[in-house]
Amino acid sequence: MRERIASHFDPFVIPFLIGMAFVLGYCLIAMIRVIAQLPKADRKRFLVSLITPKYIWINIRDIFLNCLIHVKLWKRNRVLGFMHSSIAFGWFMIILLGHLEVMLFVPERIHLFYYPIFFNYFVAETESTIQGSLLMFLMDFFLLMILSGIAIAIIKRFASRIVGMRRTTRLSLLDQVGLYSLWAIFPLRLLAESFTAHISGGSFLTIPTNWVFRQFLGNDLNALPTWWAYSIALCVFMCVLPFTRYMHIPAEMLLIPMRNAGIRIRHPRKGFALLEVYSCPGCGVCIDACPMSVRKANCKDCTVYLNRQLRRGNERRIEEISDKCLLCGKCTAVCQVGAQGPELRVAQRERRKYALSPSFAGINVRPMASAVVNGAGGESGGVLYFAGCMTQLTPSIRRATTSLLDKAGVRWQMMDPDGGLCCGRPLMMAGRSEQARELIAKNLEIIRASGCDTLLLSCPICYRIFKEEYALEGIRVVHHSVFFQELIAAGKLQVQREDGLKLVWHDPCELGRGCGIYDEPRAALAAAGEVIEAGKHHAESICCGGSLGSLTLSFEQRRPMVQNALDNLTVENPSEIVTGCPLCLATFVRAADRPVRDIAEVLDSHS
Amino acid sequence: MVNRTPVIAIIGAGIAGLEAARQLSALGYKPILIEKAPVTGGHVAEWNRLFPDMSPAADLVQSLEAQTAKVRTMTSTEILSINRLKDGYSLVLSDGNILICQAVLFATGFHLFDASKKEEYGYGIYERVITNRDLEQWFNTRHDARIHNPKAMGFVHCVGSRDIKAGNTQCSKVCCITAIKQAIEIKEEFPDAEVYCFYMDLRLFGKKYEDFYIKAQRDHGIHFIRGRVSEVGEAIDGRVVVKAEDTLNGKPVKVTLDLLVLMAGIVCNPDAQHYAREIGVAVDDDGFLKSRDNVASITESSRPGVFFAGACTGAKTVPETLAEARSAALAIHQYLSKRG
Amino acid sequence: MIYQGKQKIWADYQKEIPDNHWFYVRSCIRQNFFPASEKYFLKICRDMLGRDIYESEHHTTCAGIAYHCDTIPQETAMTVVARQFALMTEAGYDNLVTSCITSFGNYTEILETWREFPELEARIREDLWKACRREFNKPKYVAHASDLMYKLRGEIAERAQFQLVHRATGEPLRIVEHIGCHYSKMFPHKGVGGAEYPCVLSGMAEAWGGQVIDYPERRHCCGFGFRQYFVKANRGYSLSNTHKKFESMEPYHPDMIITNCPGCPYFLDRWQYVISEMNGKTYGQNGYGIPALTYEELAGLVLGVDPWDLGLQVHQVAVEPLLDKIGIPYDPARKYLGMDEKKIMTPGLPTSLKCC
Amino acid sequence: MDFGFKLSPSSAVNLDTVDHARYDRLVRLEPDALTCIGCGSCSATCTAAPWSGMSVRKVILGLQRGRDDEVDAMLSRCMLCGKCTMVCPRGINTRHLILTLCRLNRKGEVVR
Repeated sequence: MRERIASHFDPFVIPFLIGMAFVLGYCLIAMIRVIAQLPKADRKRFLVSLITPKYIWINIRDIFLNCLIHVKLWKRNRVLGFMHSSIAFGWFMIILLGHLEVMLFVPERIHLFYYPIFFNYFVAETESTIQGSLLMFLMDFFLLMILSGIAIAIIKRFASRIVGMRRTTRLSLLDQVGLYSLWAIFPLRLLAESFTAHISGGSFLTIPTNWVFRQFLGNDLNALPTWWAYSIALCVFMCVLPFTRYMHIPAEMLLIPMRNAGIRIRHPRKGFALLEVYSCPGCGVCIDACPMSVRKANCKDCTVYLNRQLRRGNERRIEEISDKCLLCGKCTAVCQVGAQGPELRVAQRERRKYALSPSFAGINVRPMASAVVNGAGGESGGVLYFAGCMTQLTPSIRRATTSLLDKAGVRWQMMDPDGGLCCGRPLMMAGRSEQARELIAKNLEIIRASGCDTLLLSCPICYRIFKEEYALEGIRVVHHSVFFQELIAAGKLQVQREDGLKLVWHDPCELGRGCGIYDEPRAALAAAGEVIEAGKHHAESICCGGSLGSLTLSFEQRRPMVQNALDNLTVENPSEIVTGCPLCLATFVRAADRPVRDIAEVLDSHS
Repeated sequence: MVNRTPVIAIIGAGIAGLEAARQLSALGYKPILIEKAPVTGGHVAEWNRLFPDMSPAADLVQSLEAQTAKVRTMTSTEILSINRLKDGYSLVLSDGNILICQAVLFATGFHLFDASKKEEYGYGIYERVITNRDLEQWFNTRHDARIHNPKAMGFVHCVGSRDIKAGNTQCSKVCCITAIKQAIEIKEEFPDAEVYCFYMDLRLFGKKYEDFYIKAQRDHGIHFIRGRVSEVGEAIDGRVVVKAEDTLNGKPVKVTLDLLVLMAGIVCNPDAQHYAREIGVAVDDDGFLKSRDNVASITESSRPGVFFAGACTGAKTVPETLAEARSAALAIHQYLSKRG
Repeated sequence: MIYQGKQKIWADYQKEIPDNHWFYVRSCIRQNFFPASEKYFLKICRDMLGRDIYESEHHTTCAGIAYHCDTIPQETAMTVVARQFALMTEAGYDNLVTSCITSFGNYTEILETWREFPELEARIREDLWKACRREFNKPKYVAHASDLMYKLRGEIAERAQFQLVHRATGEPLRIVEHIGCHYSKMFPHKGVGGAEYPCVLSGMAEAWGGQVIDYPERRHCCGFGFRQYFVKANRGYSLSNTHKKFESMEPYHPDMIITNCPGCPYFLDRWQYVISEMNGKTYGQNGYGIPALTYEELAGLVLGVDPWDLGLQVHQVAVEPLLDKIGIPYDPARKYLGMDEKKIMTPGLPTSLKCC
Repeated sequence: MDFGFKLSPSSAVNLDTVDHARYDRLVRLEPDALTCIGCGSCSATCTAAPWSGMSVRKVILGLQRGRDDEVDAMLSRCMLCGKCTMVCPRGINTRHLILTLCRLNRKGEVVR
């Protein structure tokens, strides 16, 4: 063990120091900015969470699992998982071990930032001690791990299909600089350590390479340029990092505790939204996931590109991407960092200025309210069934639902027998939440007047907003699929199972990903027939393509999306497609090659 | 009669007459085409392009003429009278000949409604009011002083059609699509012109007609106003002021136009009515010749040996007319074969 | 405008107008509006052109106004008209000539209705007999007085003292003709020249040297419209109609308007004043209005009758500029003298509309 | 002078002078609007129609006829429920058309 450089310094560390100073400074300022941009209540909440022991533990665990190990990615794609975790975790370990070495061998140099990074240049270590050989072994081990990850990354870049990705993002120029410098860092480190191994020691990787190099480059002077190159590669990477997708590395470490603290997007461009944008690693998993991507032209409208355009401030494209999206939430479901594509888009829509804003304050709901009061006949409790706008275009759902309610002997009445007001969710999706609130207030008046204890919805679009935005304390808001499942389970509804009936359940976006309801409809359907799964299902189900979320997609543009969703549903050749959303139903019916029915219709015809 | 080739007189050498002559020749007969005008081809010969493929009308006429080159065709020949014989008909022709025939095919076509009868539209009074035929001829000749870089133009549908006051309650069938075709052609020629179509109903029943309509709306921004033009006046600069009710809006509209095209409807050729009466063939209450049956035997009259093809029984499109001509040829063949 | 096209239409709409022997029925309102018109119609026909025109002091309204105001059923109007026919029959005439356009329309409409529904005619005959023990023959010819004047236009032209030309320039005067709605809009074949391009007035104007101008709103109603004027709440509607016509004819700078209906000259004349008071707009030259004359007044002027004898002083719009244009002499001092040569009152002057 | 009655404005739409700047802008942004055939499906299904008279058909037509006040009154009652888009036989994205219109001022400019 000896220090090789008496001055403990060599000029080649300067690039690294510049890069390090820049990136740390940048991230610090960015972090302060993001936190400062949060609304006051959110900021307080976040800062409190940082010192709450429960959150500290969750945050550390999440950061470790997500940022270093990439657990989500492992679940999704092992090759990609390995690639990412080998680089992230390997690099983390190398840095950690570097510090360990410094602390163990030259604790007096711990204040020098560059010492742990360039340890082998400054300190010659002997492998004869167990301590030393173990550390050197681990160093080589993690370096090899990183290099294997880098190798996969290179393969992925040129042939993404090999690693199981149909499409990957197209990189901007700076992203390319970042990428190539990142690729360069570790081979250069290997070279540097290899050239230095016969002096400073090495292990199973560096010693053989050292030996190979010495056969034809037998000059110690070769070592210094490689250390320079290694340092410069680090410098380049760190200097471009804030301007590339690699910004997700520091951003995500802030995003995780913020999300754990329950912070939501409040401003389209500031605070949490800004952090989410920077947390996007640009991996492009959302491209394949996005239902719009069946049209090649729409690949550029996925969340990864929204984040990129938000960084660039390209307003035209931001608007285009924000308005086109179906808001199905699939990108969030597959996203490694959990970027909320739909919420981010709705926030952009919210920001829009209008010359004319609707107003519903003048609607007189008294006739509708008194109708439900009369309908209740002086009794409180009972079910109030709100069919909603879309169900009026699919009267079969309403008929089946009311028929089932009668069969189960439930006391019920319609909230909108002759059409009612819209629930407000479509306005919310269009970014007009202020106007939606006016409708919410009006609908609340009617619901409260009815004295019901359960509000039944056959439309997941309505269901979601009634659940999330309506102040309905004391009233249970339930989707009909759940309600009927309970009635079946309680034996109040007798459903005959039909042999040979193969039903596939289409998870409507608003019901599944939106409200987390996956199992009840399947359980209810199982009473009527055999439930089989679609190619992609549960959180990864594919939007029907009819979503109200998209503002701009035309009927023609949606057609291939509908077909793709249907293809996914019919993988196992079901005899019938079943859904729980009138909009999905209306969308599928037009294009399906087999019967499509609402869950209520299926249950009604089997009871 | 036996062993002698029967004589078939075809009255009118428009596309119906030519096509029937072609088919009858192919069946081994020697039909005789009698045409009042100096040339064959009828109305279609005066038209420029045909919907829905925008194929040149001249191509169709020339092809039919080429295929009937060997058929005896008497142009500039009028029928002075037509008489019934024991087993045929005799036609007294304006060239002094008398033609004895075993079968007569009415391919007399239609007359374009005289747009000046709709006085409120001012055809023949206002310089800038023309008819569909005038416009079609302009497409052919590009020679009409009235059509000079119009900034605003209008088409009035149903001029003399579906109009009890004009004596024709029938739909002329082809005007809607013709108006849209002509409006598109005008827009292609003068892209900056505002073009308005005033219609009562749009009857775009045929193959690809609706595509024309969508194209007119979407690609050319042609304005369709549901409402019949009530009156046309002349402004001080010679342009025409058109008034109508925009019935979908429930409000009267007024617009000043550089050119107004009247979509003159289709009425029966009065000569055909005259000949029909001479030999006791019924004229229907719509003014067209009456078929034996409007469903199953539209090409046959109530008289043996008298057949119909094309617009003499009602407004027809070109493909319908051609199909009917073929059908009539077959009906004549069956009739003559049965007679032996 | 293709003149030959109009001529072609005129050829289609010529009606037979007997030359002589007419039973004349007056208008209810014209005598109040333009009292000299009917007088001069008779004077010109009888005294100047030597025609036999009979007038009965027993005749009443034709009930057309009440009918068009929806205050009486048509059967009532028919019975009143039947009495008129009875008077004509009793006087030994077959030809009925009416001074009023609405009467003309009313008579024509009733005769056409009887033609379609003979049982109705029988009932009216019975009703008339019950009511006043009278019987009638239907007239052989029904004409409006302007039809007769149209028929006589050539004779008048021969006797004309003045031509409808601008004396200074020799240019024909630019004349707007306005036909009463009930003249031929209901039955185009009953009007000379039909409904679209009636030539009853334009024929006179052209025969007497003028030039008729055709403007987009030429067909439009003067705005009277009975109920629209009689009910004050609707009067703005009446005015707006007239306004529309003036706006449409304005660019043509007409020298005068001639009409053949009782209401039209009145509204085309008086509303010019009202419009000028409302929005300060005048339509004639130099702040004057456009004189709106009856065809009888015009015939009188052409024949050299003194303008004040023709009653032109009762027009709201001053006629002096027009008289000057044609070169008709007049004595300004006599304008407001009565028949007895004593001064009748002089009207107050409008705010905007220039009057002499 | 007060006559007790006034000149009433013409109810006729003069297409020569009508201001359709907003419509022109709309059809540039939403060319599908041109293909409206006035069938009224949108109005018939409209959630807001029963109590507000909202009708996309009338909106499209009203813009062409310069009836902006009526158009705005109707637009300000739309709940964006999307039923009209579902039923339009010409496949017009009526929902986005409404949103686009709400962004245009009377002169047809997109408000920023």
